[in-house]
Amino acid sequence: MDLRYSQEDIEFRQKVRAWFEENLPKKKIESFEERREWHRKLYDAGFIGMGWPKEYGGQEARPMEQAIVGEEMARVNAPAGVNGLGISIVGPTLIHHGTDAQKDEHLKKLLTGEEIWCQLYSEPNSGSDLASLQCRADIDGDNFIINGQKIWTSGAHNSEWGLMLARTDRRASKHNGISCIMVKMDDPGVEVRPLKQISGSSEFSEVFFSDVAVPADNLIGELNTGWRIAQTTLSYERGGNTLSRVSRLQTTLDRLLEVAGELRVDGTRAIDDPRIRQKIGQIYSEVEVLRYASLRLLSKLEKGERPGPEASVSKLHYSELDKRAQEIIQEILGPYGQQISGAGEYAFDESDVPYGEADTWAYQFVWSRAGTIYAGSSQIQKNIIGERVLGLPKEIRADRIELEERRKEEAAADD
Amino acid sequence: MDLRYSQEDIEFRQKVRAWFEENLPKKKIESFEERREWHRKLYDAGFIGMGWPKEYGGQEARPMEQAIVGEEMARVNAPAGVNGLGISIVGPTLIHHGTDAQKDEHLKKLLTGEEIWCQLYSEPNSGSDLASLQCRADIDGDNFIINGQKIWTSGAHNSEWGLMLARTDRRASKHNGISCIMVKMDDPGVEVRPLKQISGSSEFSEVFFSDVAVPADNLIGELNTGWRIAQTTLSYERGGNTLSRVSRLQTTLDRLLEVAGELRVDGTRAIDDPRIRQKIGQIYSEVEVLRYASLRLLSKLEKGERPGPEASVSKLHYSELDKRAQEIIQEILGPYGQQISGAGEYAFDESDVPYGEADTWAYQFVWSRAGTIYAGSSQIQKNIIGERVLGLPKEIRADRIELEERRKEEAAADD
Amino acid sequence: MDFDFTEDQNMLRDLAREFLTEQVSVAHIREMMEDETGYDKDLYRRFLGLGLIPFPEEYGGAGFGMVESCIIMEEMGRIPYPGPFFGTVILAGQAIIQSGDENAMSRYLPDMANGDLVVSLAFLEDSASWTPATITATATKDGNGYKLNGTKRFVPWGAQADVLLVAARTGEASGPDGISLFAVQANSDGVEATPETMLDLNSRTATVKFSDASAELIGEEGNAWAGLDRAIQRAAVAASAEMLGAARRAHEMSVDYAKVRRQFGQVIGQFQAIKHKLAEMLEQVENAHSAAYYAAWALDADAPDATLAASVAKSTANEASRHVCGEAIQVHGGIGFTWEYDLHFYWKRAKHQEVFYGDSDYHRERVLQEVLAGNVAR
Amino acid sequence: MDFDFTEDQNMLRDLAREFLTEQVSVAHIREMMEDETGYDKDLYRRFLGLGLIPFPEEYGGAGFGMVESCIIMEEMGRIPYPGPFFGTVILAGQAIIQSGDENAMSRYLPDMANGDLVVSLAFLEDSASWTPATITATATKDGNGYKLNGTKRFVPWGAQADVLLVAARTGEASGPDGISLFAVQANSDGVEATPETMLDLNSRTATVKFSDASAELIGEEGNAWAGLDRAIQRAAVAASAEMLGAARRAHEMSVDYAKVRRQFGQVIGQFQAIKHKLAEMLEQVENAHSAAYYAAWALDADAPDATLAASVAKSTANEASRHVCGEAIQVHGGIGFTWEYDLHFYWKRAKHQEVFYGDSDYHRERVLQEVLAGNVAR
Repeated sequence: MDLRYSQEDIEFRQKVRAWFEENLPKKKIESFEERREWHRKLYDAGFIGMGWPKEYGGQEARPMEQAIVGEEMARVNAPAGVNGLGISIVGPTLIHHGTDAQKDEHLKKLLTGEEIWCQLYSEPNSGSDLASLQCRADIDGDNFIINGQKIWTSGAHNSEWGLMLARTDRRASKHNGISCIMVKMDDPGVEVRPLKQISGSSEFSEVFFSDVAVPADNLIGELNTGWRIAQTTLSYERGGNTLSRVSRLQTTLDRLLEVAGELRVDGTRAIDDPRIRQKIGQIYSEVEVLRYASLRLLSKLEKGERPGPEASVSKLHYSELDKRAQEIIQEILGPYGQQISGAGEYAFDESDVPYGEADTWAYQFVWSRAGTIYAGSSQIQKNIIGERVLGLPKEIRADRIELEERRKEEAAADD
Repeated sequence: MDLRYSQEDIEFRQKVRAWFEENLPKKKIESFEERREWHRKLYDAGFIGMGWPKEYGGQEARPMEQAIVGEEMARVNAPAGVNGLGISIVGPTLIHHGTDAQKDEHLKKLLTGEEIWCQLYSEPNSGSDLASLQCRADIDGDNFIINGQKIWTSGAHNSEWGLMLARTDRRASKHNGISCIMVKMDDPGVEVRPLKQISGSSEFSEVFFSDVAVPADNLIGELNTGWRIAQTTLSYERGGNTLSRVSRLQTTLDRLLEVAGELRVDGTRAIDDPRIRQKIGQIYSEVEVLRYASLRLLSKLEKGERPGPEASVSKLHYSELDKRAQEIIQEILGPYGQQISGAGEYAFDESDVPYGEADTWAYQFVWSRAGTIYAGSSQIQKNIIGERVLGLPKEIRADRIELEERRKEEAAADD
Repeated sequence: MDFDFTEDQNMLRDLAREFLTEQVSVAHIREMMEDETGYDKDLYRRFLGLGLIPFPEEYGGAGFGMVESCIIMEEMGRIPYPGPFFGTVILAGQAIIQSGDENAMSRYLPDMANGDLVVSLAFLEDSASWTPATITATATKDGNGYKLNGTKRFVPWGAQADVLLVAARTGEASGPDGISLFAVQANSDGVEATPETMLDLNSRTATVKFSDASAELIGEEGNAWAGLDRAIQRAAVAASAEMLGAARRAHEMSVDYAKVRRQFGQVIGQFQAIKHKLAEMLEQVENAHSAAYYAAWALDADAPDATLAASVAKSTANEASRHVCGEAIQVHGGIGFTWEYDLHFYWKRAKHQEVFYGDSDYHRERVLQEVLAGNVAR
Repeated sequence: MDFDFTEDQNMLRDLAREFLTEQVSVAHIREMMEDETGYDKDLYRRFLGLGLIPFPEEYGGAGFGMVESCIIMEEMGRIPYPGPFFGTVILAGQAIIQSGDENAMSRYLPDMANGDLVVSLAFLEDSASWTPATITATATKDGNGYKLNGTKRFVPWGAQADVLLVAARTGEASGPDGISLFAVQANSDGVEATPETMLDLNSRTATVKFSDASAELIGEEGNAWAGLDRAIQRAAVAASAEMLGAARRAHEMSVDYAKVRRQFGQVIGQFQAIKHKLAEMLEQVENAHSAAYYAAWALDADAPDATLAASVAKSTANEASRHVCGEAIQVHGGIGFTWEYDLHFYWKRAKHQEVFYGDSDYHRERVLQEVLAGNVAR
């Protein structure tokens, strides 16, 4: 047990920190094209696709190096690059399951941000139960004809391509009739409608497909193996988010401490009120524990261990923690926490990170509600922990009973 | 909406209060026989079986009168009578389902405490799932022969009789082969083993039955209808506990306030610490809400409304509240809260209720863990609320699937 | 002992619910989010036209008490209604009524009751707290009237109000003594209102700056605190009822959704994770109901534990609505996080009211003070 | 960056676990509950005989640091061990080591390491708090030694100890200055120990009254606070590990039970209500692990955030073990509430350690102090 950073890591961090000091944009990024330029700069510095194999343009960087870059970016509130899903999910899928032609065509562009990708998985009636998806891709000569709707598509309006899961065999059981297909987002019949969130912003879209013709060559892997491909997607980003999450929460807490030092309640500074001290002490402790847990995870990753279902513990931990922390921050700030404009000296967006991305207390608060829903709700994570980590038997569920009955019927028919 | 007590209720309360001032035992009750004497005194005063029909020795008292007696008893920490289960459950069962002979034989004795009863329902493998009970009563001539084990039997060692649910048809579905039988606790083959709780005390027992012969006349109602009898048991005690629960918690809080006013932490009284003030303010608020909710329930009962599944909301509320409250009390008292002996001036048992029943903070704390388990665990209450109050469909459960399959098989066999 | 509503109270609820559900459509609520004024004056007048005004009858009201106020506010929370009813009729109305100043009552209340006058109470300052020490705005005698100076924050509908009631000091520098209540015409010189955008876009507030603004005294000079405190207490209880309405509606939507939304071949309400959540939410909603209406009754009956009950009600409603509305989003999953789905209305309204008229910390402290002072029901 | 244990540390854990599971039977634990002394001296000596002593090597120890201490205490929490290991070796051991007094170390530590001497730290007084102001016992110079007066509460194994280390004032009336540490022979005149019965019958404590008892100074007069504070901090972290062990064991028992206990035709672990509880409990156990061992490492490495980490560890372990052990009872249902079933051992041990060496309020306050002082890792 030795929780010091290695000399190599310390030097790497210094290098990264120096780069950001020099290169951090001096003004706010406004357009998507400006952000693409910034991405290209990050790519040239070696901070994009860090975990990718070298032969496809990556760095084969260690998890700790990825974590350090993430942490340093969060520390200075650096703008994010583009094509996050493309690099974390689409690229690795192509590397593992794509043809040589698919790889040659897309991988480099994907990494440099020339080609932006989105992920077309979720549907209105397939939330936690993704495998029940209904969007169809019917084979018609050399094409798939796609019909249906996708939802919660992040960055759809900026994307050139989408990685889709679609049903290609409607008679097969729900997991066995799904294929993984690349779709061009400007094809006729594709319509993107931004979806407004309760924050008032539109990070996601609905995407509608009406008789969209896609070349059969756009199939990734074998027909009807899409579910397996999606489930086994191997990310090369190991640990990249672990410390940046902590770092973002720490930035929030730093600002909270400043505000609590300025805000005077009936002549006393908020920070001198024992009740408020307890609340801040509690959040601070929880964030420290998240940091320790992240270091523990990184330490495993550095040894090449792959956290499988244990990742659910981590997801549950940080998403629920964020929700608790933001509730407590709101308690401390009172009406100032809910102000979207005009909060003056107590605002979050007047923090000492002037060139990064603006934010408000209210926006952070609203978004803390999303973390326990997206990317596997807390309920789903608890199921995974219960079944795959603790070894509890699966719950009895309608779809499992149906499956069982169908199997019995098939067996009976075979007799 | 008028939350004042009626003039009638106020006068009744004065009468009750005066009676207890005069009659409260001057020294601690030590033996069971002393408690039986005290019970008889309560009975003579009209405070026992208050809700029972007059023809069986009751008062047909209003719910509010029952609640007031309960509250006044809790207020002065008066010792309880005997035969609680006999009066609340066994008596009403006999009144509704018993033969004239059974009623004549038992009802009066049961009320006066001459005949103590216990309830032989739960088994080691039938907790929340009571209907899965396995204790057998086989018909043999004019007798039932009883074999099996019961658990969580309250007061078994002091009981003359027990009301048992036993399986009389092992081929019937689990709800349809159960009968309700009266068992004499000193019959040969009945063995009572006290069960020690984590409080160190023994409020419950295990009871073992080996070839216990019970006259067939001891059957209550029809053969194999025991489950229905147990489910529809009608209590005449309406609201008797509602205010006494609140009153007990208020007594605890009164003492907590006293202790917090005496205990000096680093020169400051605990009651002056804003953090402790928040904690006490929170518990106090929660207990007040329980009081309001109890008055609301009583108001319904007074109009003759029968709270059905809504009683589950009430059970969930007070049992979970008690758990929360006791945890917070422990936080405030620190090590003093865990002292079983020698807590000196901060002890609970030195409260200003000298003739009532002694208690410790630790004992209260331990017992607060039982409320969410016994008499329908919080999980069961939430199921009941979800299904019977909110109308959500029943969950898919192994026993329901089995039942379904058996029905199908039977239907197939009938063809 | 009767915890049920009277027939008149039930009729009042039906009337309010019928009007609000029929007249305040979801489209209207969304429109008002973007609207500069933030509410529809005609609609507001028409609601007032129903006559459901908790003012004394001699001033154009229906003689309603707090129980009736809570019924109306609960119904408004179920919509939730965008407009200055709470700010004008409950908050400012109570500030005037509790001042005991009959001149002020006859001058303002009738016009507030018919909708001619939107009035608000400018109380909070920078410290955003509800204790006397908060008040640092000052008023100095000037001829027959006063000149008022100071900055008030988070004034409900402060940019839309015609008249602002302002708590300011005419005497000592802190503490309850020396606080007076004034009426200031919003369009007079030296009054500058800057709207604040809040999380709940339908709950409008403003920062109002007073620079030598002409002010008219309400009640006695230096003796306004007790009345203000009573008014804020009543606002807290009415806000509790509004939060109760929001929470109950969010819970109902969640139960309905759990009965139809299918995942893994069954409706999600069959999963214990969802079913048990919905059961816990019901318990909290029912507790908020018991607490809000007990407090309303206690205030109306001038019960010894009225102040205690008011604080119990607000802290209970704060915690219950926060939990219930938050869990409602979780039960809904992704759809609950969309702007198009109405659930966030309730969550945001409840969150808004949570921090006004005393947050939970404030009210827990006050509960303890009342208990230690012996102001309890027993 | 390596958060795993070294091979040596794993061997140490195996050794401790093997001894404790084989030698400390459930029957023994139950027997000790009724025993007057409360522990088996021979068993205690044999455990010490394994050589797993976190003292410097020159004083009979294995040179272990806090990480090793935590491994041992976690294993003890899994039993949970009834005896004075924590009180003597961790608490009193650290009090002596952190005093920096080498005479005292060579005089006491070797005998503590071989079990000849049971020593405890008498720190708490009536106010039962862990700040300097707590200390009001006084010591006055008397020839070569001191005379000690005062009453100490909740002294771990205070009625069984041979030597009591006592924090007392030789100077100022409050604050950290003027506090000195003394050694008092328990059998000397003027020392009177009265056992206290606690919720955890296997965690013995006593009230110890000193009336002109002869005392020997350890370290410098008036300068003991810093060392005492370091010792209590280390005790807090070791207690966190013990609570972690208790919580993890309670969780394991609950998972095992949920796999076999059948209700309604299925094992209860198939119900989401139980499954999700067990998942949440795991998260909390893992967090307590991360926090306890991070803090142990930080103390060993003298990291700038060591004090912060110690307080994070204790408050995290407090909340985690309270929740996990409590929920374990709920998962078990009725059987979990019986004396015969072992689950309550863990619940009570965790509850016992929760209030000592700082409760969660104390440590949250301390976290904030450290953060404001800039003593953080970044």
